[in-house]
Formats: sequence, C-alpha cells, structure tokens
Amino acid sequence: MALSSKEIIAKRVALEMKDGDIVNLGIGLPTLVPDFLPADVRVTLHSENGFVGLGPLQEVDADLVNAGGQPAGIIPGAAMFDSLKSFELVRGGHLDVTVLGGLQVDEQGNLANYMVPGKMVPGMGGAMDLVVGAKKVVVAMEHTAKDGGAKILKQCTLPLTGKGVVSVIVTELALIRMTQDGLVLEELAPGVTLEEVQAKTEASLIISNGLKTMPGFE
Amino acid sequence: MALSSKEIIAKRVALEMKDGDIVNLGIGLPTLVPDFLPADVRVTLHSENGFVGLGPLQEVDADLVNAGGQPAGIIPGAAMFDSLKSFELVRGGHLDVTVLGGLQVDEQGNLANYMVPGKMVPGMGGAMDLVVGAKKVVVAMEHTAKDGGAKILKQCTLPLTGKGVVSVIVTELALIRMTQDGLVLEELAPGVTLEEVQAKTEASLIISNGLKTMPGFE
Amino acid sequence: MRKVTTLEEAVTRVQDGMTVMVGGFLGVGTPHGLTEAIAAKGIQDLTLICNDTARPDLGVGKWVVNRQVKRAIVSHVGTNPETGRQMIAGEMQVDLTPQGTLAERIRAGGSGLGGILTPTGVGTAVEEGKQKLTVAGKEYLLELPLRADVALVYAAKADKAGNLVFRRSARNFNAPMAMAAECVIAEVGEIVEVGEIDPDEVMVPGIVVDWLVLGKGV
Amino acid sequence: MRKVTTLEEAVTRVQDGMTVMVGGFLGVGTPHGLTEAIAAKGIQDLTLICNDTARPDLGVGKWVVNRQVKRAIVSHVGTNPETGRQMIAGEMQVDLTPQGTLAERIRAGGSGLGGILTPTGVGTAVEEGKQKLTVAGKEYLLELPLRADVALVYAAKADKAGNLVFRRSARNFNAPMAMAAECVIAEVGEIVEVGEIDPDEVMVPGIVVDWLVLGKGV
Repeated sequence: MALSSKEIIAKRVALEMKDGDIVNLGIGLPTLVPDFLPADVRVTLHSENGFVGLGPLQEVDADLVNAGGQPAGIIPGAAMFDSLKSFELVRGGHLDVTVLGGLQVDEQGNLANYMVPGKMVPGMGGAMDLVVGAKKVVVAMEHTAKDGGAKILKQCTLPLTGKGVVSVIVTELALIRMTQDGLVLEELAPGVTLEEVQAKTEASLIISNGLKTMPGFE
Repeated sequence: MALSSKEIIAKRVALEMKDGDIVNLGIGLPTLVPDFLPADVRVTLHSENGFVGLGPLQEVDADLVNAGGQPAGIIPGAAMFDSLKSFELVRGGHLDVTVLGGLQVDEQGNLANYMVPGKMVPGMGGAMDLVVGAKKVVVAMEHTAKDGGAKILKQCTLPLTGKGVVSVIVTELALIRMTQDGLVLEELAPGVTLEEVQAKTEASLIISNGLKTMPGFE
Repeated sequence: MRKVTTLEEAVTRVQDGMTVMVGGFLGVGTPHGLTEAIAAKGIQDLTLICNDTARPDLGVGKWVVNRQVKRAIVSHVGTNPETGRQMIAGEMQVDLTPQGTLAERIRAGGSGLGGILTPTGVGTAVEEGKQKLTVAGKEYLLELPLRADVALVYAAKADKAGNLVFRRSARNFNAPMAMAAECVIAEVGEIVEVGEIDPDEVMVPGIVVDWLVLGKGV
Repeated sequence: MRKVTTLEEAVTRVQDGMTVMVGGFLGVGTPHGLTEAIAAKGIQDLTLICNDTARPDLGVGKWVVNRQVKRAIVSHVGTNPETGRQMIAGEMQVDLTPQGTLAERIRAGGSGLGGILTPTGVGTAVEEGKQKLTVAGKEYLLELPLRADVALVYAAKADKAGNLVFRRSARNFNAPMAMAAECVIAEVGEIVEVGEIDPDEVMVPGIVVDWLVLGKGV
C-alpha cells in the first residue's frame, strides 16, 4: 500500500536516528517517526514540557501529557523534571536530534516556523531553544505550501525561528542536507525526478554526486 | 555566671531575629546563636551545603553535615536540595538574616573575612553570596584583633568579602548599626564605657541619641 | 507561621494591575481553583506570565476571553485563538518568549541574577531591543529577570510548612515560579502534616511558599 | 546502552591534563572510590573543579598532597593547609570562586548559557578581569560557563539507565556537575533495575550519565 506524503517523510526521518539517541519530536508529523524506526534503533524521547522517556499512551493520567498537551505515556526509566531542567537539557547539547515542521527554510540554513505576521501567531514554544541546542536539526515538512508555492527559498521572508540552524530537510520529494557549501540534494523519493524537485524549490540546490533514491523504499 | 565574650555576642545577635525568619549562621561563633533565641522566636536555619531545617544533631548520618562539614540534624519540615538551589535561595533574597564572622569592617559597611594575603587563605566559600543576598547581614566578631588592633576601621585593608553589605556589627563590647549616615553606636555591653569602645575602634562612630545598655543582660 | 488558608482568602492577594505568574502547560499543572476564582472576580489589567494561554475555556485562557489580561509574557498562544485575535488587533500586548528563555528569566528573577546569556533567539525577532554579547566567539542575547507580585502554582502535595511535591508533567513552570514572586500561593491536591514528606523528596522548599489552598488542580 | 562498569574501567576515562569536576562538600557526597583510584594511579596535571579541597587525607585533598593538581577552581581551601601552602608558594593555581558563583558557572556550562550576571563579588577581588554590566541601575559581574572533560559524582542510588537519586546533604554539587562534562561517571551506593525508581524521584536524568560504578561513597 502506498505511503502518504507524511508517512514518506516520517519513514525517511527515522533513518536519521542512531541507536541510543535522545530525540525531541515536534507536534504533528514528527510524532509519526517512532513508528518507522528500524528494529535495532532505540531512541529516548524528550518531551519539552518536562520529561525524558515519552512512550505510547497506556492509561490516561491527567498529570501526564506530551508537549502538544495530549495524554501521553512514559517508559520504564523515564525521568520527570521542571521546565528549567527540560531546557537545560535542550540548550546544553544533551539532545542528539530534534525534528520540527517548517514554514520556510533557506540557503543559509535558516528556519521559519512560528508565525505569519498578521495572520497565524502560534508562538515559538520551545522551538527556538531546540534549534540552537540539539546536535542535529531535522526539518520535516511538505515540500511546497498548500498553494504550491516554494517553501525552500533563497531567503526566508517570515520571522525566523533560528538562524543557520538546519541540518537536514526531509520532504515527501527529497532529502536535502545543509553543508558548508550550501543545500545539497542527496536523495529523491521513489518516482520523483530531479526536475520536479528543482521546479518546486526556489533555493539553489547542489546536486550530490551520489544522488540516489531514498533508502528504505525499495 | 558571667558570659564569655562569644556568649555575649551570640546572645545579642539572637535579638536581631524575628519569629519566622530564615537564617544562615556562619561557622564558629554564629552557631551559638540558637541557644539564645527568645522562646517566642522560632527561626528556620539554612545550611548552604544544601538544605533548610538544620537542627540539633540526633544521630550521626554520614550523608548529613552542616556547612562546616560536621554531623548535623534536621527538623521535621526540612527540605534538601543541591548547591544551585541553595544559592538561588541565598542570592534571590529568600534569607532574612545571615550571621558571619569578620576580620575587618569599615565605615562604608564593607566586610573582609575570607583571606589575609600571603598568610591565611581559607577562601570565601558561600560568604560572598550570603552578604549580597540576605536581607540583613550581621557581623558577629570580637571587637579587636588578638594583638589588640582595631577591626572596625575607616577603611578595610584586607580583600573584601562584600562592598557596602554590612547591616549591623555585634561585638562583646557594643552593637553598631550601619545607616545612611555611617556607623551608629547604639548599644554598649554591660559595664563597657563609651570611651573604651571608641578607643578600640578606628572608624568614626556616630553616637546614638538613644545609646543604651544591650538589652537582655539586666 | 500558619500557611493553610481558604481559596477566597488567598485570592484577595491578587489585585487589579498586578503581575501574576501562573504555572501549567496547556492547563496541565495549572491551579484551576485559583484561576477560576480570579476569572469569577474579574480582576483587571493583569500582566500574565505563563507558558501559554491555554484554551478559551481553560485556565488562564478564560482570563484572556474575559479581557482581564493587558499583557501576556508567554511562549505559545496557538491553542487560544482569542489571544491571537487580541494580539493582532492590538488589544493585548503579547511578548512571545522562547520557552527555555522564559524559564531562565523566571529563574533569574527568583535567584538574584541580573540576567543570563542565551544563544536562543540570536538572529530572530527575539533579539529586538536586547543587548548582544559575544563570549568565546559566539553571540548571545542578554535576557533579563522576570518577577511577579504573585505566583499561583499547583502541586500534587504539600506539608503544612509549604514544602511542595509535584507529579509527572504537572511540574513544568510551577517550580521556578514559586521562587520568583513576592507572594506565592500554592493550590495543592493534598495537605499533610509537617514531617510526612521526606526532605529529599521536596521539590520546592516551603520557605518560599506563603499560602496553601486545598484545590483540585489539573 | 550498557552503563554499568567497573571502577578500573571507569577510571581509564580520566587522563593526564584533563579538567575534572568532582562532587562533594568537604568530602561528603564525593565519589571516594573514584577519587582514591585516581590518587593511586597518580594521574597528573589535573584541573580540578570542586567546592573545596577537602582535607589532606580525604577525597580530592589527597590529589593536592600528591601534587596531581595544577589548578583548582574551588570556593574554599581552609580545611586543607597543603592547598594554601601550594597556593602561596605559587606551586598550584587556585581560583577562589564564591560558592554560589561556582554552582552557577557549572550550571551555565551544562545548560548552554554563555554566562550569567551575578551581584556576588562586585567590589571585591573576584571582579578582576571580568566584564561588569549594569542592569536596572545595579552592577553585576558576568561570570562565564565551566565545563569539564570528566565529572565524577556520587549518588545514593541509580537505575541501570543512569537515573540518579541523591540523599541528604550529599547532593550538593553532584547534580549540576552531572550536566556539565563530556563524560559523566557516577559512583553509586546501589544500582537497581530500570523502572524501580519512580520517574518523579529522579534527581538527574540518566541520559546525561555515561558510566555507573558501584561504590561506597561518603
């Protein structure tokens, strides 16, 4: 059965994790990632509202929610703490990977994902801390906006969440990694052409010599 | 039975406490203060190595010592914490009174009590935090040095523990309070004359209109 | 020092124009008895410091709907459309603050720090009006302390000395906020006798808590 | 991730020339199995970050006597005359640091802050070489982060995931130090299975602890 766009993204993001990693997953799409982790990769999930060891919901406990405010579970070995300690872990480099959604990403590795002036103002929550603190910042998003417009730009136009923070962008079409030389297109989703990705991307992309199909979809 | 110099000081310092105060007592002389608290004044003692609720030793517990490293007790309602929280309480204005010894105090309310260059180098421990953080800083010390030299000076010559931090000085001879106008001699110990205090004090003292004998020694 | 009081009595400490910190994360760990009472009394012109503005029908979200908040210092408002509406319409000032920075600013306020240097927000709109410092070649923002007139926190359990114990993800901002206000009111699920909480399990020492109210929380 | 190891294996992580944080307050809460092993191996040229240098026959005090320490960043050395002697003779560099400032600098190192502004030490020798900033009319010192190659901490109990629980005043610097080193080795009084410590009682989350050694402590 064909995977949805979101499932393609989540499946590919899962391969960015190493066994033992401490990982923070943003609200929405990123929460699908654990479903696609390889059997030999076990990660510990950090929930910025105050714990490590987020797990599947078992029974509803009014005192125990995830960072989206939804009822959550914890695994054996979990540790609870306050918001201070939670962000000490984030900013202090104790997280290996953070996965977030994006409204715009650009050639400088800038990320915008917390507001559209005059329209949508959710706020940054913990995202600004996560993008400066985590060792690897994965932006997991659909390649283009609902109106078809590019989201991977030469320069972000929306207020930034972080400057030069993006490590890798995973969309339903491609995997693009930030390098010192700029954005490198490394992988195409199955059935997607280089031309399609370029047409839907405003930013200049360096085409990797090893450009290949996303692994795991054979 | 006559009180020793230290007991006179401790007894008078005890009167600087109000019921309900949170108090930190330095090593040595200040630890005698609780013995002299009036019956209607109960204070909670902060121990900067990590708790509030210091109490009399009941049984030796290797994990429980006071800030001098000596076996200590805790009272019901005590709370333990780490060194961070301990000094959050200190610097954050959560202590009402701190009582410390002094090597020198001067007319500007400066205190020196942590080292004599080239000789004695105990270090400041928590004293520098305590003198900037506690609402009232009581210096409890003998009025003169062992060689008879003045310790209450026009200007401290030893490295300072804190600048303009002293609230009140209690010695076996007198109680001197720091005010906006300078050091005010408010009380004389029983049998002590104004002349004796002035002879043993280098700093200029303002003589209080209400100069009296230390209360509690009638 | 008697700390246990009634909800009605406790709420008299909150008055028009005050700055109020409220614990909770999307309503979890919020002292709902207190927030409801303040909504019912219609206390006006509040400056609210909270992680978020919850939902229109929940916790401090009701204050927003009731137009009791003139300014909100929060990390996220996406779950309360009324906050976004008032913000865009210029009816309420909303200071969007990264979650980790919010926690650090509250901690600074409670622990006597003049500020902290954080990498969070460098290169974003969060920089505006702030001093930037470079330490070891890296840029940081100087973020200033936050304090409140009153902090309203929720804990699962307290003893009569005010020592607090939180549960699961309901800890969040409650712990740092209890350190950073002139008056701290804790709504708690259970009040036990002094001595019934092991001193090692205390999460906020009772010396910083002014009033205890038995409530329902969450 | 297997964390439980032997004392011998753990000590191989500490090498000549490293910066080492050691928990404890006058030896209480110090991981004595680890400090003894390092004394026995004669590891050289260490930069020691610790509250104090204990006593000549205790904990890190032995390292000083053995001349294994080239530099010590501590708040107090009064209980170890050999430290004072080496300091005055110019044989060892001793950076006397106020205790609260030491704790904050370690916290900053572990939590990604570029520094903190503290009122502690303003107007004293502690100012030397430091940037002074004025915030809201009050002067503060900018104190910079401290990190270590290895942190050696002691906890009463750990589970195999590395979650730590401290006891009484043995908590002290162990908690912040466990956040601030490339490699964290915890000597613990008891090792239990994952799941046997309630997540609310964890004082340091296991994700920051690299190695666990069963030891005697205190």
